[in-house]
Amino acid sequence: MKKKTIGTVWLAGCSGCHMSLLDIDERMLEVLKLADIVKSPIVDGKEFPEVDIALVEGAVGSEEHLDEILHIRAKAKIVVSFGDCAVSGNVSSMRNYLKTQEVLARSYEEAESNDSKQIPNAAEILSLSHRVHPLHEVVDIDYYIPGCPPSADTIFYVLNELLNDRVPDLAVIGGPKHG
Amino acid sequence: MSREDLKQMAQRIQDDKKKYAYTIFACNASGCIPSGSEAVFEALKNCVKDRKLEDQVRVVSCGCMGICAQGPIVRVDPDQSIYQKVTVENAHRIIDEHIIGKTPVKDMLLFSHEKEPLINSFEETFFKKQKRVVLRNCGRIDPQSIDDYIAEGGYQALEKVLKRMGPEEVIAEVKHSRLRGRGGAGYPTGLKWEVVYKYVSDKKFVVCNADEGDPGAFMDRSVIEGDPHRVLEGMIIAAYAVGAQKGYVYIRGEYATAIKPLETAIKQAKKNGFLGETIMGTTFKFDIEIRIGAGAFVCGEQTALIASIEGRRGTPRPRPPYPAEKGLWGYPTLINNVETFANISAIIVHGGEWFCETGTTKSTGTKVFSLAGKVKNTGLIEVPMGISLREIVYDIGGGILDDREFKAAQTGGPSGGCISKEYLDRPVDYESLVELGSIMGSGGLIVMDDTSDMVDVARFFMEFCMDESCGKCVPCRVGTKQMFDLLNKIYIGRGTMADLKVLEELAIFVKEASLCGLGMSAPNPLLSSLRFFKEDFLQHIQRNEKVVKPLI
Amino acid sequence: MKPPFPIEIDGKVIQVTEGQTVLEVCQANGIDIPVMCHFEGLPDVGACRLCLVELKGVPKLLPACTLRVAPNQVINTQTEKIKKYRKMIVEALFCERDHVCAICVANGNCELQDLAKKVGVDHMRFPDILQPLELDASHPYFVIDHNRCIMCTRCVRVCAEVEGAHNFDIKNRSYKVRIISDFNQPWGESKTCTSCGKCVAVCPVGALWSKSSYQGKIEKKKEAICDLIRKRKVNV
Amino acid sequence: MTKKDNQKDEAMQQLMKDPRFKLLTAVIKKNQNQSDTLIQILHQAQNLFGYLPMPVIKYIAEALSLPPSQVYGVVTFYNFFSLKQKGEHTCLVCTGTACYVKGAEKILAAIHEKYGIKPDETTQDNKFGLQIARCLGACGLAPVAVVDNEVVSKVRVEDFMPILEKKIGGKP
Repeated sequence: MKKKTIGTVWLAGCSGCHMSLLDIDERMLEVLKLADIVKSPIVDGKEFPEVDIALVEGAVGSEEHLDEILHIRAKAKIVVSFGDCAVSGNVSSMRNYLKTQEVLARSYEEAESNDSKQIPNAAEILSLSHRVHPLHEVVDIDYYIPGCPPSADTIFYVLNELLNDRVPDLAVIGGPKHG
Repeated sequence: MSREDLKQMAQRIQDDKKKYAYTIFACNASGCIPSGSEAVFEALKNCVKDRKLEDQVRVVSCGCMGICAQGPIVRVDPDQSIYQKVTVENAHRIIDEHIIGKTPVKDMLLFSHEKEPLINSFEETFFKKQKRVVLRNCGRIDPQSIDDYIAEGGYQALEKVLKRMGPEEVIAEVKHSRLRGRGGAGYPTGLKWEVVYKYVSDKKFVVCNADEGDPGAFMDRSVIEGDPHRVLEGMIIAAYAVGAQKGYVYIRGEYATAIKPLETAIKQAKKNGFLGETIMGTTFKFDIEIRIGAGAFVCGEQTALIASIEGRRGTPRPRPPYPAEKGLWGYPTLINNVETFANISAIIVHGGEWFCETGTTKSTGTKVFSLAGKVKNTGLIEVPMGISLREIVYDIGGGILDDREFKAAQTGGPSGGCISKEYLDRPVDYESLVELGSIMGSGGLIVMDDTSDMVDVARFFMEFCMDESCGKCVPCRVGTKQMFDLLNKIYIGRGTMADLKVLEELAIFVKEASLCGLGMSAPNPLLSSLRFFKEDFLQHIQRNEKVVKPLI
Repeated sequence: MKPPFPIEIDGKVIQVTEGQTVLEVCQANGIDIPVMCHFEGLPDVGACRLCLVELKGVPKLLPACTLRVAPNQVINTQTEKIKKYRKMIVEALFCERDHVCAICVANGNCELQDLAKKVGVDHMRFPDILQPLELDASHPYFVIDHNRCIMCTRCVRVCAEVEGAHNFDIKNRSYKVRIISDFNQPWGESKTCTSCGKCVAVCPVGALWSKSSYQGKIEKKKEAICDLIRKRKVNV
Repeated sequence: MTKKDNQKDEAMQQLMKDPRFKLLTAVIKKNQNQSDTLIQILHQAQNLFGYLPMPVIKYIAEALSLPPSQVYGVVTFYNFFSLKQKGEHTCLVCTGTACYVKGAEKILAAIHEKYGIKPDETTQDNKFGLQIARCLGACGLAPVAVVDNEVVSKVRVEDFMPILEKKIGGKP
């Protein structure tokens, strides 16, 4: 069997899902037998390349995220919505109930911990969209791994199935657990 | 009171009326009131007084004659001349020219039953294909006068039932007529009565459902406004048949113009011994109370209606148990619609066999429709079951306004569907309409022309159902909101094919998983629009084709 | 005691007695039917539609919680259609209000979360309705967060039927329905609430909790309430 | 008793001095304080007061021995009952199917443009309130509106707005 390629990315998320990915510990070696991780925030690499499997953490919360997920969808054979933010918006989407400016003001101007009392305004900083969307509202998704974060066992199960050309079924490991 | 007494009474009242050379019927139903009919009625009365004709001319404020768009309508009997758009200014001409001068006022005539002058072909069209059973007295008697009703043979059915028929015979006769519930679902009325009759209970109730909540429907109101005693008589007969002691009329709060005549009618019926302790001298007792609804479409649903009469939030509960077993305060309860009750006296008097002569095998009798929307002759009509939509729209309705193209006919209101022009020749009966994804409903019939956007229409009805959902069960509460949001998204041009798919899936889910009739039928307008007018949806979506995925 | 008679559920013949609900029969015979608005001992309302079953000869689906057994019934509880609708109901509940498991007091101890797991909802296809709602912390001991409420009305029923206080009821209709306290007042100002905490105990999700609990650490004493109702019925 | 309770009692005291209060008690008495007549009593109360002020609701709940939340739940369930005072002048636009098909939306849009209010809203000076009805049952005359209890039928936007202005005066 030809060795597969995996790419991972985080959008509007906290990187917790990636931490949980690292928690698969020594089982990472089994994954690496079957696939190379060619792009990830935890390895190096610039543009998202063509991959067999893309694990996408986080929701779509800015124009840049939108561009990125569209790009990934075009490059990846399988897109996995990875973690609650990607699956349902989760904490990232809680600002949907508020106006973007209110959120920024509370975080930067009113927050006691911020001495500058200024909303940062540099070109390289992401521009927040007024609504946060889970991934499937923006592109077609092949598989979902809910969880905040998903457990390492769940992540390994799904990866292992996909790498062995099987269809993962979360019911086998007790069903999809949100939160 | 015996049969002879009643007949004599009818004769006496008729004789009384004969002393008048003319009777002027001024329509004062809610279709004509907005056109100023109340003032016209006063003007006519004053004019008769002025000309000192009170002994010869009787001016009657009456119920709907059906031709609402041409109102205010005034009819002069015995000539049967119908005047349209009568105003306070020209009302005197009817007295001066027609009654004193003996020449009908040609330029005000809608049409005349005398062969000439036939001003237009109204007679040949609007009335020719109608058959009036329920509306027989509507516009022909003074609804505030029990004498008028008795003179037309009223309460003779009740007399027959009380004196010469047992409850089982009454039920057999109704079963024989194959009358089906006129409220929408079309459940056989006789069977319903039989079920309530068979439950043994020391208390039973009869409820008349006059919570006509469909937007675009005003049949029940017109019947109550125009001939309230007919409805009461039907209820009293039903009470006798099922063994009930107490009845309620649950009527919309918006129907102030119908509540009044109904109150008067109940008072009169009590005074004349048709309601109360010893009805018509027998041991049968029955009383009717009015309960005024407060604006909730869902209260047309039987179990919600019961909750509302009991003074609670009008939320339905799962059936079984059916109201026939456990209804008001847990007692067996018969609930029928206004029009259903209004059919009863005719069935008793003429027999079930006679009733079956009209209509189709499975849908017997007539149906009252309120014809509205983009047709020339809007108004209240009563047609034999099985008539084609084309006959209703083109013959009775006179065709589409401005001679535009017919696009759809909507029946059954928010629970029904839109029927496209391919099916104009299908008969209008319970089964055919269901086949076409619509329902008979209570009888609203709205005609749409080619300027109507069916996505907008579907959205309109979905918004209605969403607002009117009682919020109890999950599929209806959340599903109607989701479907409305999706329809809105498609309507404003941001929808995708994926949205359309989810929309269809949701529609079937809400239809099958909801608790009550409201939820089960809420997707009907959408599903029928998707079935017959998918093009309209695709057009909206294609506008969005270039955008990959929507909105950030 | 009335004589038992047989009915068929999922191909199995089961002996039942008059007066039992189909749900009771299923629960006693190890047939798993998900429930949400049902709570043992409280009057059933048939509102959540999760326990819908197919009864042969009846075109519509019926809720097992209010369906009484009758001779010759043939019932199916696990058809593809029913499974699909169960999933859709859970999806509908998730998108109706703001259900963020990660920050919820009931995380890990939530009937909605468990239900998603059980029926296999891995994502919600419908967009969030996005209705920002209030959190009422005016009561000295308890909090009600309407954002997490799924309108199962268990609290309304337990308060009215078991405690007898009838502090809670429902206002409005359609998707705008909300649990209210007295005249739509802050809970802390209620004149009828006895602070008994039964509502908190029966809440399936994290909408009602006591102020001593925090994320993922809610304590629900459902069994205690079931027990209480059972004992009372015996005494009556 | 807290300060808030006192204020509430004042509202109740105020109500008891209102001449309409006597009529309300008579209505309740006529219905023999039966809890199932709640909706009928609310109807009468709204006829008397024009809307349902909180003290009135509280009084009714007490008189019928009903739980407060249940009464409030009923009031908010039905469209007919209003917790808010309606405007001095009112305009009720029918949005039933026939009226919708014949352009009721246009009238609502015109009113919004001129007075800045949407259905169920009242202008800031409380002079003019806009409502919608699901169907007035005058479908033969669609579209229909009711301005201060007077029915205007077959309304066209261009004819209707002057009628409305005449009734309630120009821009508030």
